[in-house]
Amino acid sequence: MIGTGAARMAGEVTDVAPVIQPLAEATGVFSFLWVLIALPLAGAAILLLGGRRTNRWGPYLGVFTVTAAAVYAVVLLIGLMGRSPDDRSVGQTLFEWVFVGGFTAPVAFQLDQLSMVFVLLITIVGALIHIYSLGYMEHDPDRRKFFGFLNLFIASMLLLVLADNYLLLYVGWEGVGLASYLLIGFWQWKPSAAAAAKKAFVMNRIGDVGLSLAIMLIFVTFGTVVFDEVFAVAGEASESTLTWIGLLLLLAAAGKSAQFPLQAWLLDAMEGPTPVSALIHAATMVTAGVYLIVRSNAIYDATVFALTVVLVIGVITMFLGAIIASAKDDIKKSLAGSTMSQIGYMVLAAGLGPVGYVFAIFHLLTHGVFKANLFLGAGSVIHAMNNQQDMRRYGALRAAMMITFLSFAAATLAIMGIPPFSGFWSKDDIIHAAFEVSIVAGIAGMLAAGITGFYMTRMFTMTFLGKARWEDDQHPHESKPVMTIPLIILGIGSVFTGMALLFWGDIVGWLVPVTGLKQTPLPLPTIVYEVITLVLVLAGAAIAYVKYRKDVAVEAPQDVNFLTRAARNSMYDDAINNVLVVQPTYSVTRALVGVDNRGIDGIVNGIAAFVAGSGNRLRRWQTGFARSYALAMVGGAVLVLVVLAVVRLP
Amino acid sequence: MNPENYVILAAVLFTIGTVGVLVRRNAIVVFMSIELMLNAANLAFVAFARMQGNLDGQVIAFFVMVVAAAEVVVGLAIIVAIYRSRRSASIDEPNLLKY
Amino acid sequence: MTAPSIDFLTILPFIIVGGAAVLGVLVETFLGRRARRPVQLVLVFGSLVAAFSALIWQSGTRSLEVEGALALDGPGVLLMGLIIIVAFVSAMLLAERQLDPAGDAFAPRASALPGSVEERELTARGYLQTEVWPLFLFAVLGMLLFVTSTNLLIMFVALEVMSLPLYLLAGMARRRRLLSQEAALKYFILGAFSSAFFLFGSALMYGFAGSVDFAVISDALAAKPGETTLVVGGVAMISVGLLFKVGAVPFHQWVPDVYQGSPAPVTAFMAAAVKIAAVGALLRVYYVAFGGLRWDWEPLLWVIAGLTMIVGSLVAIAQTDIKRMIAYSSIAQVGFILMGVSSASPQGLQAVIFYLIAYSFTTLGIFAVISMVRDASGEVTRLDQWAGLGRTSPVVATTFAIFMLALAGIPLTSGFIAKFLVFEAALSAGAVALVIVGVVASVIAAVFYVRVIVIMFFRDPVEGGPRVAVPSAFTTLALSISAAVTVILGILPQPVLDLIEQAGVFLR
Amino acid sequence: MTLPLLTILGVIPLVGALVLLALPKGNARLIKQVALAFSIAALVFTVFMGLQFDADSTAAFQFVESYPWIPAFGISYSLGVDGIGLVLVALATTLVPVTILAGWNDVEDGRSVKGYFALILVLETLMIGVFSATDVFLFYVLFEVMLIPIYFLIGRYGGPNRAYAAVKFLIYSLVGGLIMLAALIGLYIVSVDQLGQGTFDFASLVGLDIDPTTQKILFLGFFIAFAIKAPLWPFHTWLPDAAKEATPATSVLLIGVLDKVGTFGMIRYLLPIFPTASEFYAPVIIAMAVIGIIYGALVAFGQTDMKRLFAYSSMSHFGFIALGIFVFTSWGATGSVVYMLAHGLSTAAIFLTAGFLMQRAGGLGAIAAYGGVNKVAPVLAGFLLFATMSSLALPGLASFVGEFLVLLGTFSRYVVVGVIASIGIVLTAVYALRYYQKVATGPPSPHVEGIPDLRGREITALVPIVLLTIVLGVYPAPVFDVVNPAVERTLEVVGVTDPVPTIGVLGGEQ
Repeated sequence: MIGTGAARMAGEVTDVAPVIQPLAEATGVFSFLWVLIALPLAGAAILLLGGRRTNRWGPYLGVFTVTAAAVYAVVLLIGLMGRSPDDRSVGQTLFEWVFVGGFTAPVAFQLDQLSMVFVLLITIVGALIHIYSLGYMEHDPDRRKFFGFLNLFIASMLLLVLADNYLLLYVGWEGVGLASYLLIGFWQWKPSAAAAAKKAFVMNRIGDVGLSLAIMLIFVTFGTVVFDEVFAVAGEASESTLTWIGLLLLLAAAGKSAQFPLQAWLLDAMEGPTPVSALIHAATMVTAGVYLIVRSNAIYDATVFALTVVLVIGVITMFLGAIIASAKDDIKKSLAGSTMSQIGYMVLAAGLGPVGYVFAIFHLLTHGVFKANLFLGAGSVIHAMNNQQDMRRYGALRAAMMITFLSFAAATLAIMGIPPFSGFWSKDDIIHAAFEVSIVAGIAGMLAAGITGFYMTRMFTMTFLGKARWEDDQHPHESKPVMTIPLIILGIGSVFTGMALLFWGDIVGWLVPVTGLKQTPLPLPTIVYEVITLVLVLAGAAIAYVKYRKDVAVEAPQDVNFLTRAARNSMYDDAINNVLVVQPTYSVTRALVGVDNRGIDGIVNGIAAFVAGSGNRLRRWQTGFARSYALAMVGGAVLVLVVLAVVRLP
Repeated sequence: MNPENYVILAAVLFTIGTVGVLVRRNAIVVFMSIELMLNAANLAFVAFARMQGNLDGQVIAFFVMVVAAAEVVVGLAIIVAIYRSRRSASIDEPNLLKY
Repeated sequence: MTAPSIDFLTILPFIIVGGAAVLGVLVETFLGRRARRPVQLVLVFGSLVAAFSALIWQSGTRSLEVEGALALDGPGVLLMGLIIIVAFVSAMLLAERQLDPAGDAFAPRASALPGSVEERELTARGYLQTEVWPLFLFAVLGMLLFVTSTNLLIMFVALEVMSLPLYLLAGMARRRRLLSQEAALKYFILGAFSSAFFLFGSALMYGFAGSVDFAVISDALAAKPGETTLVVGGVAMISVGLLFKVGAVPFHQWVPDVYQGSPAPVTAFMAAAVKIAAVGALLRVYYVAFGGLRWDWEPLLWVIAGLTMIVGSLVAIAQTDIKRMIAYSSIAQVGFILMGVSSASPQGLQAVIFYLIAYSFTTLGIFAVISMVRDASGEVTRLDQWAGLGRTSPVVATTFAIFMLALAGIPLTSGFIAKFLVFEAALSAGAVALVIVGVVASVIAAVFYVRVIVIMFFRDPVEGGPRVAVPSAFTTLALSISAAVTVILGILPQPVLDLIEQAGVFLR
Repeated sequence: MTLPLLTILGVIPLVGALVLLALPKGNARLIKQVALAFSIAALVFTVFMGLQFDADSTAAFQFVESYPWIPAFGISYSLGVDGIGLVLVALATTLVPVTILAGWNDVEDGRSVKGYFALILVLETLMIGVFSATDVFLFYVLFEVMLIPIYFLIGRYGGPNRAYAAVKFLIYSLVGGLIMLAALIGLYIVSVDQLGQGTFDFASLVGLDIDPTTQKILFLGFFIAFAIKAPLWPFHTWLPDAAKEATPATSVLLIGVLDKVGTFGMIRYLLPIFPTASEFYAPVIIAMAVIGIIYGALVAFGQTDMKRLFAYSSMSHFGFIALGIFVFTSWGATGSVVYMLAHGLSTAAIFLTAGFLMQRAGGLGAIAAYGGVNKVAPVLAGFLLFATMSSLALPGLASFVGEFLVLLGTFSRYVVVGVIASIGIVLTAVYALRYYQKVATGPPSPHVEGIPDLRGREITALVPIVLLTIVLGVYPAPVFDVVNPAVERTLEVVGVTDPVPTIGVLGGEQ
């Protein structure tokens, strides 16, 4: 087994380059690859177009399509495992989509090791979230639509990870944007929800521009946008071109994955129903950026600069998110901060190049499970607390909600990276890999892990432990089985996913043909790094526990330090965007509207007024006196004479 | 005598006629000024006929006289009609049509 | 000395029209009041039909007649035919007596004081003025001569024969007689003034060439290129006379006043037929007599054409009276015609003739409609009173809109083909700047044509606004002919283009 | 002798208009049904023709017919379509029945119902003609005559300030038209000089060898007309007024189809006839287009009236279309054609949905008057959202295919321009979503309270638009099949080839 801690400890040097696997024709179990996407898409179509007729059974159909997709995904996995490790790329071309001149982009899918794990994550976690939503959205009058949107989300995400070319990926990419827009703004009668949805879409669009430009640059450079064809010749392009492509792809990833500086939408996105947050943060949307970077590894491998930028962005976001998570009192916003931070880890890992790609994906998978767990748990709490999201109003919920408490605890330990919970395996691998490349990155990873310990313990303590700080009329109770069963499953997942993937699933070996892997021995035994990390995490946890165990003010204290205040304001991201982008745009718009109305249209109307005015002035010459007419004629005669004479003179 | 002088005289008469049209108010006088212009042309025709040595110009003069006479008939009729309805022969007075 | 040989058959159209005019005078003298109108109508329509038939019968010959005084050449015959047809349609408008409850468009007795007891009495007894018919025929005769004369003298006489009756006709409106008389006075004074210029210019040309014959003048211009004073003076003053008649800027100021003051049918006749005759004469003088001087007068015509288009269009925008607006528009149209003239090429000649055909019928139609829109006091020409006409009388309003679009030069109307032809001629002659001015003027002009449509169709009808009176067959027919020509020439211009092409160029 | 299919197609709606005029005034329902029947007949006939169209043919034009019209000037009545013309004809015949259905109750206050639908049908005839004319004179005639029905549609059936808007539209257009007329005549004169016999035949004019200076002058004449029609910045200010005042159905035909004549003219006439001048002016036009994209989007963002917003958004989109044409790549040009099609559809979606909404709220145009439609009329809001997405070129919808290809074409030649134009993608999202947010989300506004949801007729009008938008977004192959050859021919005439990838798998083949 390559790439594991054991191998690293043994001081082995690993250097496996990614291979372009031959694209096998989709036959046998793979022949219905397209069904994977078609299932949730059909579900979405039926639910959204069917109207009220489907109200009664619609949600169940929504659950069914995704569950069926999950089952098929498992079948596919089995099928894929049956192939040799270097021949696990299966392609299916449906039809030519865009073909002009030398440009072609088919509607074609590619299932390989990387997309397979994403498909599994998306469909399985997605299915759990769907099931959970049956309970969570039980009383919402529009829940049919909700399931329609969820299905659309899943379909788009599957398209994103299964596309075999960048342009088709782009369709899924924006489809995810659309679905998230719909879901974040699901309660759109709330102006804040509608605004948050718009914000998410627009910030995503900024990233999309990056993707769109990247696709163009890829085509202009390589003459194709099909993954395998591009990657086959990626190394031949000039480094500057590759750097540009890499940076543009990073911009795209930053938009989708809420990385600095496009992170501002993520916290607002908490306006959506909680299952949506779970879906966005765990299984879909935000993972897309990481997918894009890892998928494009052939490009990044050839450009150190772009990789470094990826790394830096990951580190910045990792801290930003962690700090924000530490200060937010809203449970969902705090979780959102944690997502930012965890995705920061993955981007950091991806920024390490071949050293880290695998671990980025590994962490993505474990995170997918425990973050879904956390969000669904939070949703369960919120549900129980009559939509109260302020953790200062929680406390002592353990007794009331045992299942939620336990599963949340499992997920909390997982995200903190406590062994042997799943997060430990993936996060430690990232930290190790980071130290291989740069001590700074490694230390950053450790520190962020410490902060993770702090904010997760803070959240956990404020919610489940300590004293009850509930508002009146609160009678928290455990949620219904339809919600708790997914929690239980995810809770178990939070414990075991890491180990299962690493030891039983050989996630590293599985992914290496796609991503490649480089490993060099670290100067110190890996256990040293692990211990240091663990100490930091526990220290953070201890501080939080001590601080929040007992006296938590119901009103957030105002006499806090600058960092806390900044973190409460999400590091002033809105204010900064406002000053740098929004306000200038408004000003320019106002100016341009003025230019248009008074300037351009003013000129047009001015010409018209001038013409009319000239007419009126000339009209005055027509005095009505015959003698003045005669005078004009004499003047005319003179004019004629002069013109004739002038012409004749030379 | 040099026939060119007659041409110059014709030009002077024509100018006087033109100025008359421009400065006089009475329709009859304006009309007379126009007749003066026509006759200036006649004089020019006759003078040129002399210079050219053919008779065309003189014949033309006769034609013009007849035409002028016809013009007088029409012109006076109109002026008289205006005078009757407006009690004035001023050419500036009918000034309803303008701009 | 032998008597001049005259082939009377070839000049039959002139004889018929002239004879009918004289007969008309006799009818006025000898027939009883009741009988006059039918007889006059028979005379007018009969003579026009006869003259046209004679013209067609003789159209095979292309010759100079009456010792070279009249040119029955292709363009001459074509213009004569056009004048006769236009006169025929105009006569139908003049003959209308159903629109005004009191009778036709003319005062019962021109000598009666406006608003006097005498006039009221005559009106009450249903007196109709029939002297207009001989006058009308004399004017037609003058026009026919005007476009065929080949020397300045005949041209002058034709000018007067054409103009004098028109001066009178202008002053004979039944309604608003003060305006009508004012129009007559202004028209007369300024017309006479301009013909004096024409005459003096002719004298100067005679002094230069020793003859008033176009061919001789042309030869002399070729023979004596150095001579300046007489030539420039002559050309200038003759131009003044002719440009006055066509109504070019700055000799245009009579046009709006006269068009507005005259009865609508007379205005129609003037605007259509006089324009044909005057442009025809202008073409002949410039192309035949001054053909050798084209490098001199081309710039002159550019300047005049440009001024005419721009000033006409600009001032038209500011008008509130439909007749005045059409008057200014006709000035602007003259600018386009002069643009065609200025190209000094066979193409230009053809373009101008086509333009005249298109323009004259459109104009006739416009005035036919104007004569129909009335209230109790007579024609209603205030533009804002026309609001909502498209709602109350859709057919008439639509017809009028078609005329407006034709004048604006919108495709599928005769006006577009006409504009296309003159632009083409001018561009072929290299007058790029003039074409640009033409484009600008067209745009400005479109504003007020379009405004009429706005008023008629996009506004709601006004309280107590005018009605479209139900006309007799005369006006209906005239209107139908005009509309048909306007549309057909726009869609299928080729036969007419062929006709003009066959007519060829002026003989000299 | 084959049947003159294009003429028959064009005559169908014209006959419909005449039949309408003959119907009794009182029976509005019958009038509408007859109008709809004829427009659908034309659509069916178009589909029939589309099936007959041979995508692999080497002929420049198909369904060709030609009869002398004004032989004195070498003018003939010649029709024929290439792929570009075909898809635009199809766009026209598709949108007309949709607008008739959507505009069913546009005329209710005593104005002539007959007139409204007859004008729409006449317009359809002219639109079919203008996209299939192969004689430049005929094209010009139809180009100009088209103004008249639209002028009446705006001026007679529009909003309170309709007369101003109609006149502004007409005069603006006439400015362009007359300048173009001058240039057209200039072109004719060149043909006289070179061929001895003047002609307006498209193919012959393409064959002319016009000297560069003349080309540059004549090009300008045509271009200004097209730029006003399209409209490109800064010739656009007629559009907001016209769009605001016209009925939604009129706006759809005006912006969705008619204005395409401008961009159609650029690709059909400017490029092949004036190749040198096209390349000479390309930088200027590209600058105008890019300014238009950004400027239009920003100004759209600043609008308070929804129809004015759509107008500026269209202007921004026209920037994309023009951009695609003047970067001289097959991607750009094909993208432009697809974009024309897509924009026609998305214009229909956005104007009709807004129109349905406005009709329910007493005709208010101010965005601020609305809110919360989603709560009150979810189906309407759903279509509003679809229209918004179509307008912001969501992948999977037709507009995306066009937009991406245009940007790709641009980027492949002028990287910086491509990048700047791409900013438009974000700005479009900003104003489009702001519109949807203000109108459809939040608590229902007083004007929206209690409005009924869409009726069957209205849904029927919208569904074909939605379906086509999706189908063309997902499976645009039929369009590419017919458009690609036409674009290739055009670019061949101009004498440009696509940029070759720096390295790459296809590098060797090109």
